[in-house]
Amino acid sequence: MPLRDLSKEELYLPGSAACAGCGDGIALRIALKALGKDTIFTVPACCTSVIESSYPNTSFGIPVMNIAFAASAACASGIRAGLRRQGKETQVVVWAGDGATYDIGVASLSGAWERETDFLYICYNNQMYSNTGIQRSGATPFGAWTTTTWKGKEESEKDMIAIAMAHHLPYIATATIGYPEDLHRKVQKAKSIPGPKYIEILSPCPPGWRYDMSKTVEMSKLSIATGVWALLEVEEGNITFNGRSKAILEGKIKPKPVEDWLSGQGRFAHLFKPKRDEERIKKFEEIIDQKWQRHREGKL
Amino acid sequence: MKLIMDTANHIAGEAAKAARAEVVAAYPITPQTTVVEYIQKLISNGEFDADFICVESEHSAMAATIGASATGVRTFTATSSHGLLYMHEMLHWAALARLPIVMVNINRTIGPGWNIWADHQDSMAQRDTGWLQFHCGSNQEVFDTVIQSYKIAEAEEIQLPIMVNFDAFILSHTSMPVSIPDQPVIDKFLPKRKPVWKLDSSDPLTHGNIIPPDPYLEIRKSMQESQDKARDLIRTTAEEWKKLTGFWHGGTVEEYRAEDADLVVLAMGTLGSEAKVAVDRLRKERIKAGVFRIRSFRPFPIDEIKKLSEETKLVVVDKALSFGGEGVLYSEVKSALYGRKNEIFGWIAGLGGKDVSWQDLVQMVKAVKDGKAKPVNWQKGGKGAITGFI
Amino acid sequence: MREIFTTISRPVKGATEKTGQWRTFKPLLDKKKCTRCLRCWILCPDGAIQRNEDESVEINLEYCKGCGICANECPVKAIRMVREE
Amino acid sequence: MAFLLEIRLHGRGGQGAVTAANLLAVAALRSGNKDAQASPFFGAERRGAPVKAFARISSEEINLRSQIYNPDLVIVLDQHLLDLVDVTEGLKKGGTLLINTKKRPAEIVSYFPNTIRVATVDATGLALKYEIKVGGIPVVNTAILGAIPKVTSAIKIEKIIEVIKGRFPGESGDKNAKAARDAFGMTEVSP
Repeated sequence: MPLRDLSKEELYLPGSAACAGCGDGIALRIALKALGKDTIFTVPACCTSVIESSYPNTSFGIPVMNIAFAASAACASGIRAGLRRQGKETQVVVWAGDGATYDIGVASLSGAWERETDFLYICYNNQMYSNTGIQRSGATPFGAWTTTTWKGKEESEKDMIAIAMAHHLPYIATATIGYPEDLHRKVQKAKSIPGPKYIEILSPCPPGWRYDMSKTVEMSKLSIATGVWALLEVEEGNITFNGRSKAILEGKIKPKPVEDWLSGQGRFAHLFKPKRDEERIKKFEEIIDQKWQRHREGKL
Repeated sequence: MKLIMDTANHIAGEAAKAARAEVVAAYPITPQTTVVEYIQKLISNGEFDADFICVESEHSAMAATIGASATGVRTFTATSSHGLLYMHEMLHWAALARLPIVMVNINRTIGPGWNIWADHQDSMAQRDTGWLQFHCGSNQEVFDTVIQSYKIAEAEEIQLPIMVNFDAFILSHTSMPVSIPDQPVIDKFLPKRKPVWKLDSSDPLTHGNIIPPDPYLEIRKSMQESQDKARDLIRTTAEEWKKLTGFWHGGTVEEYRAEDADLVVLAMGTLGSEAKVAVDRLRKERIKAGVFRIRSFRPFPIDEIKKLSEETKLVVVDKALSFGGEGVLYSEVKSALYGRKNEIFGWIAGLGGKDVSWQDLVQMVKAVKDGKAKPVNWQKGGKGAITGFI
Repeated sequence: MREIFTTISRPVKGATEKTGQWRTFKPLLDKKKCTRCLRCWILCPDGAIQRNEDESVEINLEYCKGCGICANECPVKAIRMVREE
Repeated sequence: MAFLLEIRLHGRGGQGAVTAANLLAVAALRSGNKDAQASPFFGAERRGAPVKAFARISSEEINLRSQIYNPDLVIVLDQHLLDLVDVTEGLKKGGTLLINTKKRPAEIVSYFPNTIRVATVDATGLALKYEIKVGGIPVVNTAILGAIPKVTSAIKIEKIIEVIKGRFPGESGDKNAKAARDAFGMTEVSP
């Protein structure tokens, strides 16, 4: 859908408490244009719970239920049941960070998926606990500095899409804010499908990733161009890649060097300064290469 | 009105049905399981029109209940022991969100070691969550209290969740006769919930975002005011229920032969019921004893307790302990009577399901009467009833 | 409902404040260069770029936090960041 | 004079001791008693292992919530339990022991202190006769219920039959009721 056809209605209002250059803000605006007014958000503890602004004001033009860190998917099951009792078909959406999704809330998310709650779970993934001051999460990539991985994380992130796939959801997708049309389309598609849906939006974070705040969208696009992040959809268990990721998969374009992505972020600076850490840069590249090798075999 | 003979757990399910709860979310734990099974059966048979959410934990049970309640419908859940502890975070959330959820908690102790029997350690640990907490002494009271709880919780000036407690096995798995009023009588007593706030896409509001200290304190104060107002409402609601059904359980406190008593036993749940038997025996021996069975632990019936004469000696029997402090009920009673002359004695008894019989309670009262009791005493002895105390 | 009862908040523009005051640099739009592609509009994290009927855009400096994403992403470089006076 | 009857039932997991306790409590209410309680032993039950259940019947409201230590009546659903469990533990002087056995009271009474009364009925025989089985095992709880009105006037045999038919509708109820009625006729009580 061309940008001019996207809704003019702003359901995430200007003047919020988000950091300047916040990737989540972009994700929210695009997703809410696809979702529309008849939507209820459930938000666990995460950046978004701060972005809403303080009582008695909110920056959201739709109902938002804030809930404890581990509880958002279960709360969504309850909201869905309550709405169903009243014959309402309002979209129930969880909007959660990667900490709530990958870590503390994964049990309740798995439960809601298993009982086939009709809702859309959106994880805006900034690859760390940004809200609490940049700590390591299950989504933090190998090598990244955080305030709980001072020398760089020693492990890779877990594969949340594979976890979602293990629940046989009718619709799973990844997106990133640098491709707004793609993100909008995927949210719209999810909206049209009954049952549990999962969308994960890579959402760069200037203070956490340590880059200039004007480069949030650039970072997002670079994540795709380098193959660090892939745009994909999973329907009926079939994985399809789209956009630039599809071109990379099919060998139509060569991905940019992963090092371009790493070197643009202060959180990976220790891999380059004071001395180039060849071993870990190489390991990071291998992780990405292996991922694309699997993708070419039709796997995650 | 129909008379049925059934366990308190099944009766709790009947009460949820009679109250026309619309969404039930629960996770099984012994000894609560038969509540969940029974409700599922009623729903499967088409006897109970509700949506049941089978959650993967108690934390999620309360989260789902909160979500459903926030849309404006009536909700029910049930748990016990470790399940209640696992819910703890969400209990606070439900109360601060002012959601009139009614939950049955089957009082069971805490591990390790694993022990499935009754004491009050689980619910006492939720004392400060903002929930109203009632304790029942019979299966009829479980039914009546669940119905009344919805009325109280949903009152405009209250809007707080209520935990209806009863003892594991002693009630949960024990059959007793229970009269269930006809549905139109219950519907008249308990009309459809009118939510004070709700999630509705025609009225966008954000619930629970960041709140600065000043209004936060005001909101906490309003919760305390609602708890205070509930004291009267608990009594008037019980009176209204009595007019409709003939059943009376005493509002915040059930007093039994306490008016002229020199010694009053204060206890909660089934222990308060057993104490009536002890008092009858003591009266036969010309010992003027009475019972204050505390029905409402939150709000605590401070004024009712203050009505006791300063000469009355109090025998407080706790099935829970605040380690490093003292019996929880004992502390509460002492606090209520601050500045007064009453002598107050406490017993820690019945932990982990250790039986406390009327014979035990008779011994406690006699120990106080004979000046042999210490301020704080522990139940002693071997197997079950009739154990030594001093 | 009582005035302070539970944490219910209502939607308003500028819920936090007039966040335009956060800026060090402000975007300047050269309307003559603008192709009305709307990328700046959709990529502004704060919804501070208004879209007019004719698909021209205007920057709402009351709320623009000055992140500079619009300037960075404009394909025809119609926006540049200048230091606030 | 207030009347209180405290009953303990011994069986094996799966034999229906808990159901029997419930049914006898309901029959007691319908026989004109003001209050009744029935409860399982407060613990985890395992199929085949010895289990206990309890019941109280009274002409007054029952406020007792403690366990039963000194029953007036002990009912044993399986005579083999006599080797495993001290079934007369706490049984009051003058109390009654009702046992499912082919033996006659005189054969049983010698095992126990002469301060108790013994009643016997071949409930297993009746369960086999009427083919009351679950999973191939004869279920004796309804038959033995029929013996109870023989040992206490607090419960009427008509009410036992009524309650059994209410609990097990149709043909199954008829068979169980017949077993109970036969048991009522067959029960022998020691002097």
